[in-house]
Amino acid sequence: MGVRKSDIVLLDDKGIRCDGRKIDEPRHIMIKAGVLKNANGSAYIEFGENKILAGVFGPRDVHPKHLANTDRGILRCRYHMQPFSVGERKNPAPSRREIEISKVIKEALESAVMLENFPRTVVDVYIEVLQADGGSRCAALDAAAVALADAGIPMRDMVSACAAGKVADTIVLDINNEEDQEGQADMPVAYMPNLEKITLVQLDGVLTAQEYKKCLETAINGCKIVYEVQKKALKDKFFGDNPQ
Amino acid sequence: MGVRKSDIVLLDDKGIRCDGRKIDEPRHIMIKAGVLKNANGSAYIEFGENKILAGVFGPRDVHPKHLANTDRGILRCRYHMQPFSVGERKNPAPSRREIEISKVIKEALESAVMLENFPRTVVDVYIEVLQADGGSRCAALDAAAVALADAGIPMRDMVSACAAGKVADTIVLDINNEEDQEGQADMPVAYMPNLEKITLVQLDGVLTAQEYKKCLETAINGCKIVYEVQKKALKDKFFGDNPQ
Amino acid sequence: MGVRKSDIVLLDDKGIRCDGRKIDEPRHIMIKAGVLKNANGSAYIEFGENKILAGVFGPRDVHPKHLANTDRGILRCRYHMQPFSVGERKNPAPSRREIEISKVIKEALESAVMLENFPRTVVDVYIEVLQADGGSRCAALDAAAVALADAGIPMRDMVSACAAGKVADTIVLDINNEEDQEGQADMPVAYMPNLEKITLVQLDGVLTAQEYKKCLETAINGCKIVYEVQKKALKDKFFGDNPQ
Amino acid sequence: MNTSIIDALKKKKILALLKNGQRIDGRALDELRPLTVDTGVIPKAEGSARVRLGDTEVVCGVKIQLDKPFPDLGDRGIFICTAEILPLADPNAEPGPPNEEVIELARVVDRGIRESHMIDLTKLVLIKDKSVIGLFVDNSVTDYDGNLFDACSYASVASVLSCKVPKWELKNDVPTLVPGEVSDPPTTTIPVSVTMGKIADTIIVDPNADEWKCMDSRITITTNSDGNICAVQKGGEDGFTFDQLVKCSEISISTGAKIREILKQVPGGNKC
Amino acid sequence: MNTSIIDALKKKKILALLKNGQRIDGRALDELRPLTVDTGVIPKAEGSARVRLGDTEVVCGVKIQLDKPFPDLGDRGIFICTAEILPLADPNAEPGPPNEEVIELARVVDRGIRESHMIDLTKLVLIKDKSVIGLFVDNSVTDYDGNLFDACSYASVASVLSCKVPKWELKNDVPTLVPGEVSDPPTTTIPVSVTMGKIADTIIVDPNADEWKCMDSRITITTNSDGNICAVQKGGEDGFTFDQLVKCSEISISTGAKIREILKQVPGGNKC
Amino acid sequence: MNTSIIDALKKKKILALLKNGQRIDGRALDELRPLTVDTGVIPKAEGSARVRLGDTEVVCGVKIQLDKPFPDLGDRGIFICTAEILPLADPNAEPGPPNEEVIELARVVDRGIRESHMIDLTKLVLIKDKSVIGLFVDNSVTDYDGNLFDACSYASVASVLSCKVPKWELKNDVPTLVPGEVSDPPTTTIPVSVTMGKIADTIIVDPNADEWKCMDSRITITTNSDGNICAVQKGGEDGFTFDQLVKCSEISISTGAKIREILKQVPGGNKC
Repeated sequence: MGVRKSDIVLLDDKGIRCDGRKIDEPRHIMIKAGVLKNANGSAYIEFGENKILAGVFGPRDVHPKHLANTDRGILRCRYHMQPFSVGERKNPAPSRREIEISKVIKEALESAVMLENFPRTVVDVYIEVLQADGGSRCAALDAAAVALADAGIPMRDMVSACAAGKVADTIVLDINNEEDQEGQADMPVAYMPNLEKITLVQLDGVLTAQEYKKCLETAINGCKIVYEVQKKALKDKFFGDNPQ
Repeated sequence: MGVRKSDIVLLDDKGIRCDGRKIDEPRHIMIKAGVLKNANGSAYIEFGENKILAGVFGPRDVHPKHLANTDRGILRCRYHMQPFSVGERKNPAPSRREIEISKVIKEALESAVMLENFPRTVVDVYIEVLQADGGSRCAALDAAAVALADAGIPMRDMVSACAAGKVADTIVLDINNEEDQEGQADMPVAYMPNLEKITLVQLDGVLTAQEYKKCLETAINGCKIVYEVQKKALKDKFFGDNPQ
Repeated sequence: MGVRKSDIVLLDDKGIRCDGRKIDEPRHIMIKAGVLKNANGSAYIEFGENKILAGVFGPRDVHPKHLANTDRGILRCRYHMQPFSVGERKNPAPSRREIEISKVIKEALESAVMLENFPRTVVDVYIEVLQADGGSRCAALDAAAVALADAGIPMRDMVSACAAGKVADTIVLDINNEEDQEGQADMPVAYMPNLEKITLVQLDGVLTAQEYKKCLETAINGCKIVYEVQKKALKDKFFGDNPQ
Repeated sequence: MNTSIIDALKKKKILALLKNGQRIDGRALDELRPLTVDTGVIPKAEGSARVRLGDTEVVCGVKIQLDKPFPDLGDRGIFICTAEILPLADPNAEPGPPNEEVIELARVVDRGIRESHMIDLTKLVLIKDKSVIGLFVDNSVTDYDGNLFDACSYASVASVLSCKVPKWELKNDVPTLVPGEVSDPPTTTIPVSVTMGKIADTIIVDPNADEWKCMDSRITITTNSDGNICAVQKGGEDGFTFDQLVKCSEISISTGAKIREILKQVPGGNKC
Repeated sequence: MNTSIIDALKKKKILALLKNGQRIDGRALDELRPLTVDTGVIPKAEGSARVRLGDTEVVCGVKIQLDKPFPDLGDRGIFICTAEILPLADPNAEPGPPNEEVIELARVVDRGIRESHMIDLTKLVLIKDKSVIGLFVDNSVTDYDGNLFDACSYASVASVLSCKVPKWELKNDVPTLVPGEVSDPPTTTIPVSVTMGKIADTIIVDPNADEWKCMDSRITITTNSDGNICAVQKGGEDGFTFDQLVKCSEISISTGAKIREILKQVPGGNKC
Repeated sequence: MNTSIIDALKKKKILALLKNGQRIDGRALDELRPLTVDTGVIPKAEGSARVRLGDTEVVCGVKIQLDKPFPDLGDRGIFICTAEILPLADPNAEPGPPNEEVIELARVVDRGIRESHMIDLTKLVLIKDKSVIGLFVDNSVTDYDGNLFDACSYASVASVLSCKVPKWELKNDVPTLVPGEVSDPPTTTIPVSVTMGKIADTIIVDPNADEWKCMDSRITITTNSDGNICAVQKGGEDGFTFDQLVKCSEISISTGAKIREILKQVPGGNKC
């Protein structure tokens, strides 16, 4: 966090952030479920400038077979950025960062999916970042959870993700790219809103013990806002008139 | 095509090309069958400055087994250039160009080989370019087809390959390296001379609809010339006194 | 050998080498057996500035299974250098040099291990160079042989390794890093001291036929010195009071 | 197993219909599926497009960066076109390095644009032999229903036509970005690829996924704005007769002209 | 088979003990295993340490070299931290490229140090945008008994604290090594990671290998010398409640302070 | 299965014959198979050779290019020798990255030449520390019948002896190719490797493929034009006695001298 400094006013004296948002206000979020024909379930999210597609296949047979588990299904997850999704063209081979994010997203979703219902099978979650902005792992998770539900995979709870952070010595919700570059801390959080469990939390940057608590609380509030958008996306898909 | 320009006269006013050939004249072609001891069939071709070795193994068991087809045999093909075969030393790992050429050569040979006669097996065609010149994929195909016949693999027809192209606004047979660098179009063609079918055709460079037809016809004529050389190579091997 | 020249006096007029040793004197050697908890057998060696750890697993099941041999066990060996073990940070991926050394070490140990006693299994020998100095392959072998014995693997004989070389026109025992850089020849040798068989010998640098014999004899004498240190390490482990 | 039985039944039906000149989705033999082209879908990329061709969907982005020229080609900029089938596009796609099919796809799309001289690369040189502008055109297939050659080709062409080239100025011989200033790409023609399949000696345009599985062979012919042919790629196991190849070239010229009208609607498309 | 039966029995025992607040090796819930830190174990490296945490052992070496800065970060040196589980450390470890677990391990250890700003990278610049000093911190796990996050973190911190930075001088604008001259690294704080496992809603500190296999989830929280939190990484399948996460942060602050006293004993450790 | 029964029978026969000092192909124990060396077979390469050693065949090419020197070796040119077993050479060869056998093969061939100081690399420097001439010697095995060490070694030596080094001149401190001008390579000696196998304590020279499979161990000893030993590599599972190693060195010196006469016939071979 905070390796680059510039003249941007991250928070003005009226509590307004560099992109016009209030301290506890997330960026614009739009989710659409069922956007792909081949995937068993899918979702597209725009979260700030993030544009992310998630597709789910399964439960299906595991290849190679030795990875299968006789007691329960397994979840696999791939978070992947398109070459054109970032400022400098990205090499399409998965980076160490993408491999780590794939792993934490998988672990954030695992306890929500009722894997015990379909032993010996796999559910594959493929996340493709078309355009990246601050908070892409949370946005990716939000789309992936909706895609799982869209695929009809039995779930214990939704998983909703949103980051909070510290900017100009203040805890704020959902930090954007500029705030990430020049801010003091970024804490992505994933939350099961009904089971009230945090399934992903990371932190980069320095927080006091008090700020840490505040940051967690702020992020959880953000997750609850996201949850409403996720529910709406699924309702629109299954009950709404949803001309594509 | 045509990215480099120089002072070479590609076609003089008597219709003679930069290497002294006439418009419809191929370069020197020499093919020898049965040149390797280990391979089940083999051939060596010199086609202009191309020097290419082809070796065939099979029909034999498929590894890994899941690639086998219960209905028919499969054909695999590898076109590979030696590090010393070109001007600048080539990395020995297969390039994307080599992978694509391997694929189009395989597809040019597949319908000639009676794969339905040996289900569950594979025929491996290995092509090694010792020295590369213009038209190496056609020369490679010519050697590979002779090597298949030398291996005694049942074939519906020979496959004969030769390119035509456009140089100095004229359609000519079998363009060489200089003509490839500075010419206007290159069209490699593979042809089954008895079944009268074109099993490979590619084009780089711009042709009118009329020129396209003319180019195809010219290339097919070249394939027929190559066919005679292929037949002679096999005759020399099986009936001739052929002191190596 | 001998690509760099400097002002170092490799051998003074009293027959003393650049690090104070006599012609037939090895560097300081210390071996400790049983230093790892997870490995079935292990050893740590300091040989000059070399610091090397060896760990052995097995006999155990072979993965992948098609590598198993129904007649006898197989031995696998990996010689690997830590990134920080040499002057310039080393890429942790195995280099071609490491792959070759792994192979010659494996072949130096194979005839000492009674592989016929445990068909279908594998013994894995992992060697990790923590700090490298001249003669690291011999030191690695010495540790690996002790680790095999520590694992209780039945052995026909110990394997003891030491290099000899040519420095300032003289055959000397156990050449160090400076002597390797500026000397005239380096000959690593591995020896089964009771069976009197040489199981590894390599040579870089020029020797006359006489020097070659002398060099072999000198190295074998070194191996016998090493053998005593290896025996002591195993005795200390199994019989000694050996407070770690 | 089930899949292959369904496949066999579907193939039988496709063949039966084709005997009467009919296709499984009701199209005429030389009829393209509905084609929609949206540009500017990735605002952070210098150019972008989403193309739907029936149920095949591709997102393409152009990144434009400073680069060194290739050796011996110091007097022209760089154009590189890639393609990837994302694993969410197809239950059979696997994450990982591209297989030979995907490599061929990328190279054919690249060559169709390159050989048409669509982009005048000599206009992308900042310092000869040292510093040039590179256009990196990456196609990501997001939904698969056959004929990726054409879908990726149209997406690439639309992305290039509509891209904006940043401006670099030489300051003390160092190329330096001039923020905010952009220009149109140096485009000269609109290449249009038309892919045809051959099933039991019938030629069909724009095969969908079901037809793709049944094809004996295929051919992709690319034409430029003059109606000339600038690239050909034959694929598949079976051969073509000479007459079939002539017929395919005629279909490509006529169908390509119609598709070119759609691509001309794209920002920057009316120039060529 | 046998292994998994033994594992199941061991898990049963661990769970039964934890119900009474007891651990399988007799430790208190928030008690670290014995920690020993030896530095200078690899004299040829610019810094090094061997750390034993219970039966987990890590050797870490720091190599310090001239390098080019990352683009856009031309005003700071380079710090890269890696981790590898050597195949002799664990019967289940495989030689070869790192899997996702090892990649996460390396990245978490790296971030804990990076985000604490332990090393003032701005002090490692020789020529802005061109030439900087790089610290390459490589962790090699030599014996495995769980909780590699903390063992590698302590080894890295001890290696960096005790390393000596060679001196480069500019001669005709070329950075040139000054043999024999070294300086202390520009360290500012001592980050300490504390990894906690959650088994059946009980939080335990520093899980050993047996406990690691039984954990429902885990969290690594790193604090700096001010007692502030500078990095967090949650792992494992299950979630945490808000209260559990607050409790974990308190444990990390208090336990981290004790561990920091051990690390301060390292040469160079008293500075921070 | 069948293969291994045939192999077992053949091994039995080879062992029985060797008891009487006879070999399966009728050679004497220290007799090389027929060796033919043709140079200039790849005219586009700066040097090349095709070597047949019995039914083993290797094609070798030398490419000579400008390159940067290795760090710390700025006062000498570059020599790199590789080897590859082409998949058409052997039904058991697999395309793909080299396995440990092929890596050893390439490194042993490289070392034999390098350690003999055959090429005076100090004569290949254009600008110290910056620009040197590199010789890249690539061996491609086209037919396999055992003893690739010697076949590749002879092919490499013949290619190097007969190669022509292009001329580069410094123009404004930039190395620039002078077209048409070439010179002989700076060779000083002719290294000759002799590979011997040990089967049931009998030493045989130049083992063919059948003998190769039966060997208990092998040794490759390379000598230079002075008859001195410049490289040794022992391989295979079994050990050698001291006396066997001395005997092998004597065989290598005497047999190597004969082979050197053949290599001297190569263009450029009479110089050394």
